[in-house]
Amino acid sequence: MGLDVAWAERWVRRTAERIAEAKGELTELDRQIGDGDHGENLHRGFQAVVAKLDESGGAERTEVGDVLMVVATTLMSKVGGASGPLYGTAFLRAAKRSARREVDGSGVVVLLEAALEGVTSRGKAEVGEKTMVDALAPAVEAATAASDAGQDPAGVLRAAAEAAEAGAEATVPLVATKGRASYLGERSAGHMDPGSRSSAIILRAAADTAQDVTGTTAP
Amino acid sequence: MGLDVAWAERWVRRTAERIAEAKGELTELDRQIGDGDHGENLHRGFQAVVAKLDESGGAERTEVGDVLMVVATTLMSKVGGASGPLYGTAFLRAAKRSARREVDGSGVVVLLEAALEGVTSRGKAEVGEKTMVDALAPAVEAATAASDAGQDPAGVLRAAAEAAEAGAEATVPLVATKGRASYLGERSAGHMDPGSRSSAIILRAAADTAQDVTGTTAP
Amino acid sequence: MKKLLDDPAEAVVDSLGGFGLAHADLVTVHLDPVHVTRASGPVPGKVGVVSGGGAGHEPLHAGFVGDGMLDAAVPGAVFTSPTPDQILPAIQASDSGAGVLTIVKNYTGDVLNFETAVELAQAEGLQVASVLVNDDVAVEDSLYTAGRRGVAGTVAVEKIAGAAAARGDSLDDVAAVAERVVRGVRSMGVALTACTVPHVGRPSFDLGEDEIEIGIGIHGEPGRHRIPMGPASDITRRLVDPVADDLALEPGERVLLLVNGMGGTPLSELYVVYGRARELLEERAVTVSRSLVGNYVTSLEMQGASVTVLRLDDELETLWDAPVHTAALHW
Amino acid sequence: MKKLLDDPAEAVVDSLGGFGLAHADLVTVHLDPVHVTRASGPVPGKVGVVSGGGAGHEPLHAGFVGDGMLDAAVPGAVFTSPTPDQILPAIQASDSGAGVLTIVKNYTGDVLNFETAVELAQAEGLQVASVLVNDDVAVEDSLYTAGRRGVAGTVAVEKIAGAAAARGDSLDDVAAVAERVVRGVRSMGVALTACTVPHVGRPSFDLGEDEIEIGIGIHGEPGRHRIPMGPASDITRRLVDPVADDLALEPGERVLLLVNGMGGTPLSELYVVYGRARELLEERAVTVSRSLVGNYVTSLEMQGASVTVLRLDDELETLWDAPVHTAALHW
Ligand SMILES: Nc1ncnc2c1ncn2[C@@H]1O[C@H](COP(=O)(O)OP(=O)(O)O)[C@@H](O)[C@H]1O
Ligand SMILES: Nc1ncnc2c1ncn2[C@@H]1O[C@H](COP(=O)(O)OP(=O)(O)O)[C@@H](O)[C@H]1O
Ligand SMILES: [Mg+2]
Ligand SMILES: [Mg+2]
Ligand SMILES: [Mg+2]
Ligand SMILES: [Mg+2]
Repeated sequence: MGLDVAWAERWVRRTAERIAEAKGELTELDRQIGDGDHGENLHRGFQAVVAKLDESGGAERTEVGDVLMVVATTLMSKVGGASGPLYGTAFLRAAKRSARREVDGSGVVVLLEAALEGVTSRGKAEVGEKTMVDALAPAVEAATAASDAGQDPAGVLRAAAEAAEAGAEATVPLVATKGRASYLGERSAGHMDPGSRSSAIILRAAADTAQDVTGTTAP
Repeated sequence: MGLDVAWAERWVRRTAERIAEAKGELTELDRQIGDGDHGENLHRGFQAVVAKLDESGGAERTEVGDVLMVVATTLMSKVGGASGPLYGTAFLRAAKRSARREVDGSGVVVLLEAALEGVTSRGKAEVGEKTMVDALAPAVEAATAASDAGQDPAGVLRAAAEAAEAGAEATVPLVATKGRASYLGERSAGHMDPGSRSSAIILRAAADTAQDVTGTTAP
Repeated sequence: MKKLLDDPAEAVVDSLGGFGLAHADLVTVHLDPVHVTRASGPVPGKVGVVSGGGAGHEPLHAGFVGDGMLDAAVPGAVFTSPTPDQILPAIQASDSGAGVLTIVKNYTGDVLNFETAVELAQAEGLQVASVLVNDDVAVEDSLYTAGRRGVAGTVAVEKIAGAAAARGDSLDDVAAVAERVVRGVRSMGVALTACTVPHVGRPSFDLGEDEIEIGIGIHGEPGRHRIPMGPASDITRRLVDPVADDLALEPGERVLLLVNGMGGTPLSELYVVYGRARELLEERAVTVSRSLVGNYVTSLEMQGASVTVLRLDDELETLWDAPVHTAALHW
Repeated sequence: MKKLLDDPAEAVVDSLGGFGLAHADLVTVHLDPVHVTRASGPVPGKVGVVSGGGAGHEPLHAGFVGDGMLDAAVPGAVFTSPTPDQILPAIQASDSGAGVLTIVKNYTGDVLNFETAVELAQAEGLQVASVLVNDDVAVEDSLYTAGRRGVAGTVAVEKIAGAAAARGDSLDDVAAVAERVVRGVRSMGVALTACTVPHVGRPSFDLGEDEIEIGIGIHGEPGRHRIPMGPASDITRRLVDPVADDLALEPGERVLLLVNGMGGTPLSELYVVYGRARELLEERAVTVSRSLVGNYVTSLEMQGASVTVLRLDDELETLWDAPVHTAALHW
């Protein structure tokens, strides 16, 4: 069973809730090696996304990409900072690659690949530079493997979320060479990158809502 | 036995030492109900007095008033704040009334009266307004009584010092109506006035040096 | 205590040294005794305007030496009024024959030391007048205090007296307009944190994490009362109301509104207070026709602000608008 | 956390509201989306100059909007770069047909958001050039960082680019002189205390009572290393030496020396640092021919300072001296 526009909207609303819960955690991570605004930035952005979804009603949105486009433009205009344009571009590219009514397992992979490509094309970060790329790149890899193994969309997203969470954890020992944390040099080691953590949260919300929607039980 | 210029110089040097020791205490008192500079102000002033005495040598000073005049002009030009002109005028008036080689018991009273009159003529404070007047006025009274009772200069000064110390203690419950502490209104009660405390220190130094010089033993 | 200083005992002189180098076109810094004069010397025929007081309130007063404001400033030790031997040469250097006005904040120490200096200058044959600034409504002007203190309203007195002198007014006229400013200006301040005098090394008072002091002066002395921290709107009301009430502002009047930082509060917060204060004045149908927002009369690194209101009329507006060219005020 | 604010989430807007009222003669504050333009609109034939970045650095950037400096400023949330939908109208409002220069501090967020806005403006047919300020020598400009940060040197870039635009230079020429300032300006900062972002409510880093951070940025981020507190002379040397070395200053050169406060340090201390910095430059036989001392590029209420040195020549001196008429810089 594929993922449709209803899933996309539930995903985004769930993300807004999860970011609201994690606001303090993200802020604290960013306080350690950045400027302490990542939680507030994303919270402001996703609250605005929810408001936009509420006010426009769902009638005119029929494709998964329609929802992701609202996310893209709203994050772009409400978040600011580094994460605003990066997530904005990620959702923009993902929206363009999901202009369809249903997304299956390999469609999820295409969507995630587009998102990752959006982030790297704007931010020029590679794996290992202690950024959200360190969550998103392994997520794409794991999603590809899960899809190749014939998993359904919920399974593919679960694999992606797990890999993103592991990827975020794995940023702890890294020395940042992109973004604000790079200013700290060696002192950036020993802390998790806030953007990799928020990426994992977003993907976990995607997996959880996919499971709710498709009724698949965890393996 | 009367008090001469040597006593005056020892008194002033002893005062400088005592003020140096009490600097922190005076500063703390002034921090409570003023602006926290009284210790530093007087320390700066009396260090300058000692420097002035050192540099000019004692040869040209023959009368008690000569030493007190050095104190007056130096305090006036080095202390600033409220206490600079007040103590400056006190020593100036005292200097003028002690233009002699020896000061006996009643001469001490004259000297102290002149000092008090200097303070009140400049500062317009009366007893009970929580200022140095609350130390100096009882000191003059006690000195007068001791002199009338036939005490020697050291005895007269000891009476003055004791009364000044008691007077300083007695400022604790008062509500200030002159000087910076008056800005606090009722909140000035419960703290000793720093100027009354420094007055007591100066008079105690006078009594102690008088005793050293005249060899009188405490009663 | 962490301060960008070398020897705390030399803080005032070290700071003045840097100030003199940075503004050599405007001022000359003299170190023995300490005072600051205009680099260009007294202006022939112009009344001299001199002020001074304890250091720690920078840019007051040295930052206001220059065309259209002060001819000389006399800084004492931190929070300690200067001595007559400093004030006298400042008066002398500012006299071009037309006389000198001294502007003194109403503190016992400043009053006594300036009084002595003025007497000495007069004894030399100089014409000297004095005006006492006492704008702080936190202190009642009664028999039971040393009188209201001089705080941020001093900037208005110095600016306007300086402008009157610059346009060629006589000593009597400069003194009269300065008196008029004093009668029309009131201030009230709040502290969020205490400040630390360098040679003391500890905060001037102890304030809880959720407390503020209302009615503070500019010497780190505690205020009139302590209240729990609240939103800027509430705090601003506690500053504006007593000021406006004391001035008995009537609907239709116009005023200068000065929101002054105590030294450690960011400019962004001062503008929040300014916006609130302006609303409150407008609720009284009072027009804010002139404004100044910034750190002008500070208390070292204290966090907090004060609100100053000056009743304006055409003449005072003209004098306020007149050109001024100093380190801290410039238009 | 004690701040003179109402709702922390509205801090930027509340502060801009007050700012707009206090300086209505100079600026117009727009709230949807947030940006600040010159009250008088674009000057016909003049290149527009626009800058922006996170709030919390006041008076940067809005305090520099006015004759001879910026045509518009775009403040983001505190320490967060503004978004393209804010930047675009600021660019549009500054264009009189002669094109617009955007001055961007080198942070990933600012770069990405300005890039997008500039693309959008160019798509509308506007001529837009950009210059990236990266004066902070605390950060190495290498493959292993996001490049040097833009800090207090931004004031010099904005002043001089604004002056070049005001004298009628073409967009290419304004961009070229701005680039020349960027190449010749370097800064280094120190924090004595952290700052507290309003919506965070806790200090941005934890610093012991006897420790300071050397090589801080202007966003409350920790510095390059932590050292014990010391006298101003030692601290100043740690700021001046890397700046002068990085610029490879030669004996006989002349420079602008800017000592910038981080927001919570009293002016008196900044002048102490200025005096020491000047001595150190003079030891290198470098002449300080222009100076600026004050709080210009701040980090909320942080205590600390930065030293900025700009290599000068006749043209840059002339442009620096050119009249400027803004809320925060005025001559
Ligand atoms: N060049 C980059 N490429 C990818 N991600 C980046 C890059 N720069 C920063 N990031 C991500 O952005 C996060 C910080 O976002 P945020 O705090 O919202 O913005 P800012 O750094 O402007 O304050 C970092 O944790 C990191 O994951
Ligand atoms: N009008 C006055 N008459 C007598 N003594 C006064 C008067 N005003 C202040 N004092 C004394 O001066 C003391 C404060 O001196 P000091 O701290 O050196 O000066 P300042 O108050 O200017 O900081 C007070 O404790 C008080 O005893
Ligand atoms: Mg951040
Ligand atoms: Mg005192
Ligand atoms: Mg004092
Ligand atoms: Mg940020």
